[in-house]
Amino acid sequence: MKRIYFDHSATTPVDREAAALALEYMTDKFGNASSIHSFGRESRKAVDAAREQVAALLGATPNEIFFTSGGTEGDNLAIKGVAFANRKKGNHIITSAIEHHAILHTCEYLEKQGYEVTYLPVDEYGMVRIEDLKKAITDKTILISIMFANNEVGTLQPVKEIGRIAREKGIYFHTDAVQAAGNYPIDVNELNIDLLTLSGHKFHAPKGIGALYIRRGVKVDEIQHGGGHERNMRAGTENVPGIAGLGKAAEIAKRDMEKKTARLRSMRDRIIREITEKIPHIKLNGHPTERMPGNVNFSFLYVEGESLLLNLDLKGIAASSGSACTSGSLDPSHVLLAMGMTHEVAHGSLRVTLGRDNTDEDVDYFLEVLPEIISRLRAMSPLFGAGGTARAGNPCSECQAHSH
Amino acid sequence: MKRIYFDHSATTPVDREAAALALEYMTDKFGNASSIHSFGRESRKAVDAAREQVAALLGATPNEIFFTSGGTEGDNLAIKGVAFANRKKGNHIITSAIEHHAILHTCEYLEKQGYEVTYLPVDEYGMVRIEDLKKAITDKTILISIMFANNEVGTLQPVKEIGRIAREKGIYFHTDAVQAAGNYPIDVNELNIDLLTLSGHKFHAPKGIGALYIRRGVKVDEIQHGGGHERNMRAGTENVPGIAGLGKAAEIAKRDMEKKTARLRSMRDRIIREITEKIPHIKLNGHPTERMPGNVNFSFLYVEGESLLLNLDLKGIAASSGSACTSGSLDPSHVLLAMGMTHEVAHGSLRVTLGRDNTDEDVDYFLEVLPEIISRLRAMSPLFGAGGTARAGNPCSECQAHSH
Amino acid sequence: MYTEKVMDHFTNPRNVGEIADANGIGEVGNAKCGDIMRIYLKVDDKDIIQDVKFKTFGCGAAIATSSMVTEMVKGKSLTEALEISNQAVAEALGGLPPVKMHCSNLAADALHEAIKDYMEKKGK
Amino acid sequence: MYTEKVMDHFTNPRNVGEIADANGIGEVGNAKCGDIMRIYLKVDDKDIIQDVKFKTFGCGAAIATSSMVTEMVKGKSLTEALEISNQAVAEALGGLPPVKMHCSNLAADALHEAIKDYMEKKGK
Ligand SMILES: Cc1ncc(COP(=O)(O)O)c(C=O)c1O
Ligand SMILES: Cc1ncc(COP(=O)(O)O)c(C=O)c1O
Repeated sequence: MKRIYFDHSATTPVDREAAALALEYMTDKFGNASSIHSFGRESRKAVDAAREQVAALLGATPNEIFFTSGGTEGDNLAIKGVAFANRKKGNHIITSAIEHHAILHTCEYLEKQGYEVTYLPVDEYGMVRIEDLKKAITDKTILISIMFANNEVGTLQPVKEIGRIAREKGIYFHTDAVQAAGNYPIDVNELNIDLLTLSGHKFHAPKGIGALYIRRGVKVDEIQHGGGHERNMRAGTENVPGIAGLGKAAEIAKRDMEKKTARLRSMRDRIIREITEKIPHIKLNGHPTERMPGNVNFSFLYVEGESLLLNLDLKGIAASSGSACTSGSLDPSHVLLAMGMTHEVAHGSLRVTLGRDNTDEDVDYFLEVLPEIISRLRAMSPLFGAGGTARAGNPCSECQAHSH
Repeated sequence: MKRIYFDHSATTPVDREAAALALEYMTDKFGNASSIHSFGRESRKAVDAAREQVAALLGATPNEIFFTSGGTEGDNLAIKGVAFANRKKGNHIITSAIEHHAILHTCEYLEKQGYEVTYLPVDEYGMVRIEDLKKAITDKTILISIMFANNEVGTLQPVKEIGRIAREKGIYFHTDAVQAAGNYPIDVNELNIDLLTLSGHKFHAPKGIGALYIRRGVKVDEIQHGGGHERNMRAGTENVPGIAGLGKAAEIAKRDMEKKTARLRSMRDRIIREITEKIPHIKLNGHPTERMPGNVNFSFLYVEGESLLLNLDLKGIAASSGSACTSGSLDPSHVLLAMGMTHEVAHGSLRVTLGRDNTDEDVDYFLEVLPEIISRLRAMSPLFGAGGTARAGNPCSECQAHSH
Repeated sequence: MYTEKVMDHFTNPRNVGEIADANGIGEVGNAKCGDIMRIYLKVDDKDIIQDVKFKTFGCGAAIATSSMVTEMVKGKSLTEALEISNQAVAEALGGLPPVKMHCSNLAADALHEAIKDYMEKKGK
Repeated sequence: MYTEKVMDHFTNPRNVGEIADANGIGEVGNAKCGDIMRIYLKVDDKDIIQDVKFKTFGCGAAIATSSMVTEMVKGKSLTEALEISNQAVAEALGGLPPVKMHCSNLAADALHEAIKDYMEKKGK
């Protein structure tokens, strides 16, 4: 069976060229970039080249790029690194309720260490309100961390405006751009970004590699201690194959940015339009226009997300959902809930995230099988049609006690 | 020119099979292991299989293995994780003066957080004395962290005895086995090890992947916050290609352990013997017998390490040195100094670390060119022969002010 | 993650639907949790389950356990049916992922609710 | 990391050795730091450097700068020689890695020490 991959926000296949480069630096050119002999020097060269390629993707300079093991580490380093290094200036951090867990759980950790964190709410489209941000700023605020684009609903945040305000107030601005980097044009200077997290595997580089952009002059403490790599910002033998792959993927992403975003946007809009026409009792999640080019997110009422995913999977289509069942947690997506959605509707969400290898035929096929699956699941649903919820007897409250 | 790689303690080439597997999980089987669709499930399967392979290498069970981004992260997680999770029990950590910076700098960080750290001295062979360890233990001691084998001089520590003492006293025992794992037989149960760090790139797995063994029941706090991966011990999208490669390399290492260590040991002993015969004014660094099978480390008096390395490199031979010049720092190896060596002698150290692809011909060639290089450098050295140190005029003290 | 048997019941669920003249209906779960199961019973005078159908909103495990429990009780007496536990349903499916054991494995509870409903209606 | 010119001087250092009847000897650095340079001068009555040799214990940069400085001063007057700075030596080599600029780039200092020694001996 042909398999169609519609889950590019979860991860992406590594670009063939980037993978070939990674392979080369695993086998033939395998030196430790810190070694002074020829094996080491050829690795160092690859690291330097990649640093330039990643810098170019963001409009930064190479010495502002620090390689990490991925988005989660980048987020941890940005938040903890700024918090620890600037403790004397203040202890207040502003972020949003719809950040990735790499930000949220890091902030919760810092709360236990005596920091204060404001989690800004979002509107029904998943967007932070500038007014809320302005009100949240105090003279103790040292960091504003707002994601560039949300991973579930794709909503683009008003990053430029946030950057402007942060700059005005002399507060560092970090953005988790794990979804956006390589998939959406970004210029850190134009947008007043001081720190930016990116992760390779979201734009056709290998897993296990990422980078943190740190504007020159921004004070950040290292959080992983050891051999002084990455100019003392991130200890650990450089992952040269990953770094080389990341550099190549960044180069390709920059080169193809315009073409790719235009193509995905048109596929995305077609899917949104046709689902809206074909299937009743639905809700588009996220912002109607200010969203990632490849992100489609709908809630299908009366349907639960995991069973929808499994049915799609049986048809060869890979997608994702904000349903609790798919995450191994009890609650559905905190993002959908923060947008004001009920649990019921959140459980029935379906996220389709398109990538450069997807074709119109993939979309045809998806639009053919989806309505049928939804109908079948609704026919099976006690929530749909006549019934409504009948008598109680609800042992589910017990569930809340379990933690996974 | 043929290139000979004698720097396997710095890093190793990725095994062809492991690299092929990594490539496969970058391109064809690229799913996110957390996804429930078929792409995700095939990645999850690879992660599970690798966890078993790594566990088998150490005599552990799969649920005691946690994947990390490498040795440095593993060391950070072990030390900080145990320190933070057991703060109520005590605040004292015992380690040694010859640990890797990933341990030492992490301990120094903890000292700033109110922990107390004892850095055990070592004898002239680089070995910790059991008596010193026993004396250092207090009722506040929560962790003993002593490396399995030293990365510079190859000395094997009395791990089993340390483990026994730690177990007796109810103190956790961590060992940084980054050099030993995959290159020396290890059984965590036989040796009473509670936590063990390993790093893939030291035994023919890719860079950027490693693992921490945590004995079931040992309390460790997570230090990288986020999506709850690795059973809440290490957040971040699993580096599936790296993990699959690590698993395969672990399997191969286990399979070939006996044969490989025997071969390296005999090459090592030949090099030590012939250098001792051929070159005067030398000193073998490290333990004469209790050392890693592939480690040779000599100091060549009156010669500086970097220029020795560069001369070898010009002949196609890649090795390393404890000279300050090769590390970008002002001081030579803290390991050699802790063993009681003078700066002068430490600057003249040469480390040759053998690997499975090295041949007897490589050794022949090395033994042919080395004496000639040493002679040439000594002829150029103001320390050698007649002269001795003449008049002063020593602007070098200024140097101490620079930090690199 | 799911066994073949679970996937079989998920893909081809048995006894989906409603029974117009059901004399016992039971429902457990709620939409907040993401799982709701409703079981319809048609029980005869001899307390034998003549027909059983279900409607379920929930994940793969929820649908498969619902389907399985209906297969297990059809033609059984109420006494026998009352002895079927959630655990037994999971076992009949060849096991469920640990994370699903507590949250989505409620089909036997729904069955028992339906039997209780039947008994209450009969005034027993 | 090193330029071609550095590697050339490192591989084929010019003027290595001692001058038996040197009338100026200068040494800088110490073994603790890992760099020692000693310069031997043969200066004639007109204060022209007729011959210069060096001995160096140190890294690639230390050897290359030693070699370079001897090339730069041979045949020069002492006044000219005193104008040569460590910076100028590094530049003549096409630059040095930043980390080496301060620690191993001492050859001009050694030269100046040797000139000082010559002057002292001559009682100037
Ligand atoms: C918005 C966002 N931030 C952070 C992360 C974490 O990145 P990584 O998976 O590379 O650790 C992800 C993806 O998982 C993400 O989508
Ligand atoms: C003994 C020892 N510990 C820790 C490390 C750090 O491991 P990694 O390079 O994988 O971060 C190394 C090697 O660099 C090592 O030799």
